Amino acid sequence: MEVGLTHYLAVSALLFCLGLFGVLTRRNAVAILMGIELILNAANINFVAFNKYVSPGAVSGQIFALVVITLAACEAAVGLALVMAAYRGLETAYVDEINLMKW
Amino acid sequence: MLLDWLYVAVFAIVGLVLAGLPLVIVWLLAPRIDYPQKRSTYESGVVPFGQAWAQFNIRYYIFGLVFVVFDVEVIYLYPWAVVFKDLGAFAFVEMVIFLTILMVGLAYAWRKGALEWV
Amino acid sequence: MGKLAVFIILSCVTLIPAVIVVTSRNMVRAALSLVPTFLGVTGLYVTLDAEFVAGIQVLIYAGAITVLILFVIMLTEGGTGLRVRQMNAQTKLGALVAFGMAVVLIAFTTATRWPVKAGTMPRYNAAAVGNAFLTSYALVFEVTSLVLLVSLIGAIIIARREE
Amino acid sequence: MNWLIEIGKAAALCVVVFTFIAISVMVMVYAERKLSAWMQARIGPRHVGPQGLLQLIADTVKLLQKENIVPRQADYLVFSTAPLIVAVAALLDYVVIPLGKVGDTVLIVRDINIGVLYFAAMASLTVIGILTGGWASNNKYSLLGGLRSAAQMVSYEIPLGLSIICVAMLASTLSTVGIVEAQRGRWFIFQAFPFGFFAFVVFIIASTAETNRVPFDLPEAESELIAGYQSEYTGMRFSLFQLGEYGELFGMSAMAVVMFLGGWSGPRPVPPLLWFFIKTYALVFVMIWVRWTYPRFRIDQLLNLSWKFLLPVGLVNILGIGAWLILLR
Repeated sequence: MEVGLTHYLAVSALLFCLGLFGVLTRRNAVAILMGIELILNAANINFVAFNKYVSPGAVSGQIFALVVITLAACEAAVGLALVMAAYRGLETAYVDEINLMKW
Repeated sequence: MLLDWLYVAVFAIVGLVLAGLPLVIVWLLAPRIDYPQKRSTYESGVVPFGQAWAQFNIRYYIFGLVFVVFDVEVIYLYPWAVVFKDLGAFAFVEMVIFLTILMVGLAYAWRKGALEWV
Repeated sequence: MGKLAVFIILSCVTLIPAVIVVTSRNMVRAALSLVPTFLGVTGLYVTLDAEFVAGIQVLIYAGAITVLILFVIMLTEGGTGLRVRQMNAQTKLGALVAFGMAVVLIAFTTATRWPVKAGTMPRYNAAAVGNAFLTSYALVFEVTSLVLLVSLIGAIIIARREE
Repeated sequence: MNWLIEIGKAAALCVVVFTFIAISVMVMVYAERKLSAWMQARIGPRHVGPQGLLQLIADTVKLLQKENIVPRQADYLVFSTAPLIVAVAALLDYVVIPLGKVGDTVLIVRDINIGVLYFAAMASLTVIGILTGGWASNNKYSLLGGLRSAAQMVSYEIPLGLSIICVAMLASTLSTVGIVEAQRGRWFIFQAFPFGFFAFVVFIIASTAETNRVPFDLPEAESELIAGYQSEYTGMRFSLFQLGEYGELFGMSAMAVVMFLGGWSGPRPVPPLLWFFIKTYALVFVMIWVRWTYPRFRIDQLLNLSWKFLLPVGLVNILGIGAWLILLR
């Protein structure tokens, strides 16, 4: 059997859903961010796979992947800064305990 | 190209095995005599107290953060450097703009004292 | 055959540690499991002829973002978080949603007829990416630096607010 | 079938490279002990074998018989993975280092297209091993050493990357073999004067810091942190850390030779392979020399040097080389 576009899309879908599971069920904010990283990786696999199978010869998909990696880095930096700030203020990194605005 | 990376993968796997091998030899050769003092944490001879896993120092994070941003900047320089000679002055101007914007960030971090270890 | 075997191995290297990432109670182990996941994705990029992106994936994800995450875990969690519940009340619901999503996505991708074209990718990947970045995607390139600047400033302000 | 043969070849090469690293690490440890003794007017190892040459074998055998102690409160799994990460990351560096040329064949494991980027990426994996190793020991000194080490290594990764980019600009390629061949006329250290030289200096300083050596050895600072992230490691696990560290030292020196000092090239009668080793060991000697000459930095000085000096210098270097390439060619 030849490895085709669908194979990559399936792996990416599974990775996406694992990330989604992490985001939905984790209590720790850092763990949620890790789930988001998995989701972004899944998206990147899609970009690069479409690049190869749908528009070979150009590198637009890879450019997109690079931009997504950049954004992932920025997201991690800002998101983790928020976690640090929350931990300093509220002494917890668990999202269900950060409920000051719920009142 | 795939072949290059096949070598890399084999290197990683065989490397793990080879690095693990001495540990197996040690497991076969070395004595195993266990008593509580041996497996206690080493704190210069003083009886250890508390867990080490309770640290708090935000400065490490700040440096990690600045590092991530500049590391991402560096990845954009790689493809630019490769095609620089072909594209010439135009690419140079683009990179000057790119770097200037990031230098503002560096200047900001510097000014705000984010790069100080106090 | 060889390609399929490589693909299956890489998928396992990607997905099995990812399961540990989302389920482990020990946060450092979860973060450490991100590394094989990222390296597996790197391998997938290589099989997709995206050598440059693969290098960047190792450099940024495995070398930088993982380190940042480990920093934050070590600085906030006070270690493992082993004594604390790590899953929230909607674990079963979350699993159901994720599983349903997986079924839908895979059904969708296999059912669609993608406009697949045959062709070869450029041989010197880094040069191709550089050319594209500096000509057709010049605006993206410059805007990226703005995004980086803004996130740097924002993150510094947030992290240092109380000093 | 072809694939299987290639895999077999790769595995054999891996064993060869690993043995090479192990032996060269032993040589470097011996050299370090002898040179430090010489610089301090001592004698150094001399009892085992002629001039103490067999001391290395004795040490290895001794280490193989040492018990592997895991502290009671440590995280066993992470504790045992960390040294493996460090050793394998150092091993992976060697894939792209070209050692010389015999006839028309270049002695290199694989000439990967993105060679130097690959090198930087693999070198950056070491941080994870050190950080988690320090954490897993559940020792205050270890954790502090691990965090410091990580902060230091990530800080110096940026200047390291910037000087690699200077080389990529001059050579217009990322492949290590391509870089050596682009230096046929003139070594990069002498090109675009003075920027090539500055890039070399930045690379050497940053690689000293990346390998956690004096004057940048705060993470290990035996007088403050009792060897930092390594303090709970014994026997072979400890040696794996040492292997990774010295392996990285040799790898970084070799990379500096490849990128700035013309790799294997040199006047005729001496074979290229020998030239390469002469240059690399000369750099290793310089690093050992520095170690036994200078005192340790303070952490604020160390971070200042990276962020407030090397980073701006690196950026100016890139602009300088860019202007030089445009105006003078």
